[in-house]
Amino acid sequence: MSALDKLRQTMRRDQVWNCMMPHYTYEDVLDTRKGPILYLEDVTVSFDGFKALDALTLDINDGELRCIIGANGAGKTTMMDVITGKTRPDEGSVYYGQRIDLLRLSEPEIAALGIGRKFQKPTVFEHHSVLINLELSMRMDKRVWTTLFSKMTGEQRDHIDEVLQIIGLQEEYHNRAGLLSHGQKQWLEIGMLLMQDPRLLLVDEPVAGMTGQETERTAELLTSLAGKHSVVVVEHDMEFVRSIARTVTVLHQGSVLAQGDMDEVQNDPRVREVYLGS
Amino acid sequence: MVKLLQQYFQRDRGGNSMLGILLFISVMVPVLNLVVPESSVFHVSTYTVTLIGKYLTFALLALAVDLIWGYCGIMSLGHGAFFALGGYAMGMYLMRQIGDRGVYGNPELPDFMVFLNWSELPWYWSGFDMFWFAMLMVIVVPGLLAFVFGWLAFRSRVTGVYLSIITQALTYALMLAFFRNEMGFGGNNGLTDFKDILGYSLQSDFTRASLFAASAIILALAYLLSRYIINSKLGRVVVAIRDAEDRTRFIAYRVEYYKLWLFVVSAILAGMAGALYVPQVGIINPGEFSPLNSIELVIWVAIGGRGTLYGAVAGAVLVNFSKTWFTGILPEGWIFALGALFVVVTIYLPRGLVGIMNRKQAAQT
Amino acid sequence: MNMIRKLKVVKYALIGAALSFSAQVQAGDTIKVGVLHSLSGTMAISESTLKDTVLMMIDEQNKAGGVMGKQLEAVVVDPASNWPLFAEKTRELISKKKVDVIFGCWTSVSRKSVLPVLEELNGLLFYPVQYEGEESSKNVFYTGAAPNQQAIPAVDYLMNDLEVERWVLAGTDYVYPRTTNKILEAYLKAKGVKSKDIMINYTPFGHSDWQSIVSDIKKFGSRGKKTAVVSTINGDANVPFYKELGNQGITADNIPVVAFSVGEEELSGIDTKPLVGHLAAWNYFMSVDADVNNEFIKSWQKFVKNKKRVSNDPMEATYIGFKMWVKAVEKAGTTDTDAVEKAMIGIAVPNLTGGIATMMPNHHLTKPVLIGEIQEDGQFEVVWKTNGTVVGDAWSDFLPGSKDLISDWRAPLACGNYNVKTGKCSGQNF
Amino acid sequence: MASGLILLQGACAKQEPKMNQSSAANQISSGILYASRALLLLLTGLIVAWIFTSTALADEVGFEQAVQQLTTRKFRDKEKAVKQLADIQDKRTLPVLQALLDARLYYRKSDKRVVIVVPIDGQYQLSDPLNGEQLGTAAKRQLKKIGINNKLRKLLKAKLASLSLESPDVEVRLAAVEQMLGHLDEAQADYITRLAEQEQDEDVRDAMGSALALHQLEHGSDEQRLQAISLLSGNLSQVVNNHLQALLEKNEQGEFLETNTTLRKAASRALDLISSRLQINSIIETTFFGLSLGSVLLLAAIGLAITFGVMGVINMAHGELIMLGAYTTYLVQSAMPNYTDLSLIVAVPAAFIVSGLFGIMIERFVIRHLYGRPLETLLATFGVSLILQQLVRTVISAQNVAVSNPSWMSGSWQINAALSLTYNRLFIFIFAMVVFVALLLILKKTALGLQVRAVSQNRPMAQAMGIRSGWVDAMTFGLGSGVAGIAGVALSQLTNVGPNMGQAYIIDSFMVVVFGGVGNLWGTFVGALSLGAANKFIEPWSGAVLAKIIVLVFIIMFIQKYPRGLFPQKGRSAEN
Repeated sequence: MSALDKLRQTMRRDQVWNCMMPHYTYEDVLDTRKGPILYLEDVTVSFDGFKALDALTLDINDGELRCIIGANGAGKTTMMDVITGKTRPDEGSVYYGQRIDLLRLSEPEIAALGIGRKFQKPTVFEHHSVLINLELSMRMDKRVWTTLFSKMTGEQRDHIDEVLQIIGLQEEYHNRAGLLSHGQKQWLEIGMLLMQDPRLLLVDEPVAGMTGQETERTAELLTSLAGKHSVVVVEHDMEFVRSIARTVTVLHQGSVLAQGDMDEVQNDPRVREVYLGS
Repeated sequence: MVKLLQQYFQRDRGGNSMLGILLFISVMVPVLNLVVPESSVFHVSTYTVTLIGKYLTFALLALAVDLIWGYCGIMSLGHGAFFALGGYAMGMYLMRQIGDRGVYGNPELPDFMVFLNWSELPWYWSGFDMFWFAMLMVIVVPGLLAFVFGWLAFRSRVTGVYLSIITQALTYALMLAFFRNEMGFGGNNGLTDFKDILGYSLQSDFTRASLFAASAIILALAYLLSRYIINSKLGRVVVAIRDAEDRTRFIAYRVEYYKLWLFVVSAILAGMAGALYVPQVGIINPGEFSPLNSIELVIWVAIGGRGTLYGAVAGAVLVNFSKTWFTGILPEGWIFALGALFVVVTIYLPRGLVGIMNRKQAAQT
Repeated sequence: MNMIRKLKVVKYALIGAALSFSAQVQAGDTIKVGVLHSLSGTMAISESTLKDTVLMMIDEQNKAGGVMGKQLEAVVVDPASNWPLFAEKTRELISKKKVDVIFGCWTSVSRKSVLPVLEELNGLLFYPVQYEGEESSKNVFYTGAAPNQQAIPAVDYLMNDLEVERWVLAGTDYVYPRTTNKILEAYLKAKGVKSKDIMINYTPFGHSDWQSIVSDIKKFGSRGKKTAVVSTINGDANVPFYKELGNQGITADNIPVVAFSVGEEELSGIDTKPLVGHLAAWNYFMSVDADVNNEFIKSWQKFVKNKKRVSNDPMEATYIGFKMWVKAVEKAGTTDTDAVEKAMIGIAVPNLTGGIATMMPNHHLTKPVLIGEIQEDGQFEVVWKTNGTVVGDAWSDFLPGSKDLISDWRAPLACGNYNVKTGKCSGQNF
Repeated sequence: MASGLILLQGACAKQEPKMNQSSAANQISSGILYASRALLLLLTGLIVAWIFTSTALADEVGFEQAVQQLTTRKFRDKEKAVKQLADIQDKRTLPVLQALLDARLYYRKSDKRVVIVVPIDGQYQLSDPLNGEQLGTAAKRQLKKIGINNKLRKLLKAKLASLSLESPDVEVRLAAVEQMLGHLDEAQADYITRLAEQEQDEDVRDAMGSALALHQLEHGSDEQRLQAISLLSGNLSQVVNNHLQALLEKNEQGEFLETNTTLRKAASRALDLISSRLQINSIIETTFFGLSLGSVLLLAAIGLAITFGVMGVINMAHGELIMLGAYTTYLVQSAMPNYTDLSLIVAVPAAFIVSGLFGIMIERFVIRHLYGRPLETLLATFGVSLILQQLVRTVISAQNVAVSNPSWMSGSWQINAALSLTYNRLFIFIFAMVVFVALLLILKKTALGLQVRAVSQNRPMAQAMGIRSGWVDAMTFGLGSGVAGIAGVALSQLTNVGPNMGQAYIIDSFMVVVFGGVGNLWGTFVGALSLGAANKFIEPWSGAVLAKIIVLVFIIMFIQKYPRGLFPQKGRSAEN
């Protein structure tokens, strides 16, 4: 983009400059009365000419549990990157509720609006105890000076205990997160998302590397979250997807190939062709 | 919770005893230097006082580096720049204190300006005749530079090696700039030939002992401050950033502000170290900006043990003490020893000397 | 064994070591001579030679029976090209090692760093390198050249013998070139040279890319008037500078370069073929044919066990300084700083070029000024020499700040920077 | 006078009486010479062939005496002798003067006989300048060199030039004419006019034309001068420029010294043309300077681009590997002192091997333990760099060593009168390009390159595929280090070879790699050349120091804007 274009963009009269936008939390402005909590339209992302997302259009309803499947390189993780502000799309728009344009916000701002993300590879603060991991994730004023002087209140401690209960790590709360098993780390990470009181949870491959039992528990956990939160799950494990999914979206080469319930999708000829090569 | 606090206390037993030692020497060394007669075996010579005083300022500098490197994972190869800027601010005050006792007897201009035919004091020298202003600048100048630099770098997410290299570029550029005589900071010779501080002669043993005590006390205070920071929730966020920056960002922390805050605090500590260093060694010159110095001080921290505050302090004192010692006994070969030390510690002691002891401690309990 | 105890051990060891310093008893049967030259770091290239020179002189003196019947003992320390370390090591030498005299320093900044310590502890330093002047301390004897013993005679030579009309003053950006060039500029202007015929250029330490500057010099020098370059370029930057000169076709006969910091030792690191005919101004050249010099070179090469090792001007300055100190100690009958300092003034010893060097009341020497042309073998051939010797001037007459200052350490004046106009003596620490 | 006496001190004192005798003889001989010169002037031309033969007898005596007079210690007398020799126009003059200029003219201490020497195996082969007779060999100490100073050197060059106008070698003739440009006397002008008519070579003829035009500009009629100006218009020679400029000079009252307005106008037009051409030249020159600096940066950085960019190792000892390469050059040169021209070519592979082996050693003993901890490799290799520096100081010497330039890398390529490019820079530029292309090919086309890229992208996967990653690491590091060694060979031609030399390049190299984008050789290439050029274009108006600071600040700002350099690696994999 040339400098002149940039200037023009800056001076457009139909926009408000970022610095003049009000600082909002999601209770104030998140407007889901018309249905979707998340709305992606024509989102395109390319890396060196390779289109990771190609005019992707997708919406997620408030309180829904959505599963997204697709082969490697279908654009699942990139989509999450776009929603959470890590990657800026070349084109398209992403709206959170009716009014919030996510493309204008940074990752912490998006997170503060109640969009939580679990990474593909479980990422927790390994040098901290489980307790501190959860404490740090708690929804609160996260400005530097307040953080410096902040002390945990009893109420907050209760909230942590609550989440510990949900993720089943009551016994482990004092241990260093680095010492947890793989599955426990996954749960801890989900717990960290829950500490933020999110409206929308983006969960990337939650059961990768889990035992059958762990998988089952995770499925329970996620289904119990739906309703209160909107949950988007990206997963390869078809059994797992079947066990939790109501609506499934299939991504292929950066755009939606098919969408519907599990059976519909599995019987879709295009999906079969992509997955089975026949 | 209580258990946690206890744990933190236990974990910092090294730090507590270090504070004890600091307090002890801040009283005893001046006493042994000033009160005990020179003939006594307990007399501490002025040479030793300034030597240990210098180590203490280096220790403060190492503490500053450890704060950002050990806890936040920001490896600054330009911390020498903040140290030097603090030193220059102090040096400018001391320079103005000379007054008309310079060799040319000019009451207004420092000697180097007189022989370069400067007719008046440059604007940025004004105010430095006042101690409070100079002290303010010791904090403001490094802090401001760190703020501007950090704001740009952290906002655009320059991390890891890239950050290290551009901090190196920063101090290198400053070194070249301060070498220029047109800058008005004395060029290669820097600032020297100081006479007194707050009206006390810098050459008197009393002033030296006081500066020594000030260094020890400020180091102790800085240690307490750093410990407060790292034990606060902010400290935990900072460690979280070090271990998983993206995760921290996705739980709604503005990582760049945290980094920036800590970077500025660290730069201010480094600046204070510089300000204490200059009156004790008697000279500040652009050599302090040299990128090699900054690398070396990162190595002090590595040797002591990063991520433990007293480790950084111990590393700085130990490396500098062994330098003093080796240059005496092995004038031609000490660089081999130093180089080998760096290699061996980095490879085999990733947690530094403190790491060995902790390991032993862990084995015992 | 826990960490804390170990740390404590280190701390106590430190304090213990510190305490033991004072307990050291001074040995009475030797005279200690401090040697303060960098043995590592950037300045080791130049300074390690001077360390060896002092050691050789001490060795010879001891073989000849020492001083006042006592043997001399060298105390060598390494300030590692680190300027604050120079001050620290000086303090160590004087207060801990109890040396009676120090031979040392090379750069101006190291001398400036050492100066307050010397004055505080009343030590004695012999400084052997040509420098920018503008200093005269009670505790320092300057055995190298002041600007009027090197720069000004060289310019006179270029002006009178080579009829140079246009001048390039090129230097490294630090205090010696700055001051020297200031003095030369004032001097040239006083001689009627116009500003447009003077080009001044400064480069950083270790500058290695000289293309643009040499090309500018070439253009500056092709305006039909005879042009010369007066170079105060420091050590490391000289090799690429001369290489670029040679390659861009600037030879000594069209634009001669006269250097004040390039001596035999520096030339031994350069391929001198393209440089033949370029000039240097010093007070000593290895090629000077004098008995005392030949003898000196012989014993030097024997001492370092290298038949090819060269000698240079700072070595001669060290030699003179050492001989003078020995003579002054014997005259004073003690190594006490004040007594030796008084005895120093007026001491005369032979220099290595066949003349006599006398210590003047301003702590500077009388020196002959020689101009030499670089030869293919890395030596200089003397092409010009002052009649007699020149007295070193601590305060230049060509700088506005210092033209009213004089230095005379004899009673009753006893002042290093006495302002003849105001009648005041400033800048003394005692 | 004084300078002569200095040299006479001490050992030479014995010769003084003899000297006096010979200077008495000189006075007589110069009397004769003056007479003969007066005779020559009486007869119309100086350099006409038949005069030459007719005065041959008088000259024979003069020539011998003039040659003998060169042995005097007084430069003023030597000068006289050289002038005499040049005036005599004997065919033996040229070799004598040339030998004097080349410092090959000696005299025997025993009998003061002047000889021309050719050094062979530490001995000197002597020949008589008077009759070319071979006089056998002699040791150095039996001879005394006839020294010259700058004034004499200049005189010799001028005299040699006028004597070389008829040389069969075009280059020599051209150089001769250029040497004489601007200071012809009447006789020389006539001489050149005649030579110009017979001159076959166009360049020489043009040069002669310019020289004559310039002569006419000084001495001709207004008509001739105007013609001369039009001929000289656009000529880039600085001498011409100066002469034209002189036409426009004013005196102190502000009046033109040159009264003829037409001439002044013509001159100013000619100067305009010249200055516009000079401008173009100076842009070309600056670009060359920039590219040359860039190629040095490229050489220094490209090894780092491999070790740092491909392997992620921050090698602070990179500069010392460059230094080892330079020292290898020195050692190779010392091993073959008589083949300076060849030694550099031998040094390239030698330096590659030496630095490469050191690199492999560093990798095996140090870096191997530190993979995945890039910032720690920085600390360890910093220790290595200290050790290597001190090693060189201890083993070789703390002093710089002399590396000589081979003849084919000395001097410059004269494109026109105002533009010349130095050969060493030119060769180093070409060399840098060759090294770059070779590396590119190695990484793109060879099996090693494939494995390197595989390991750098995904180590565990590469291992699973059966690539011995340890071996690949060692080889890659060896390659990067070897290239640093090669850079050292090139740098030894430009700058100091000493223990500290590596430090001068390490920071710049890192800047180049980071600016260009880690892991991208093309980035390093573009980065190096553009930073070099930027530096050189800024330098004229800011000075060298400020230029460097500006470039550094620019890099800092650039990295803020583009944290991954000019050519970042894109995509998800780059994020980790």
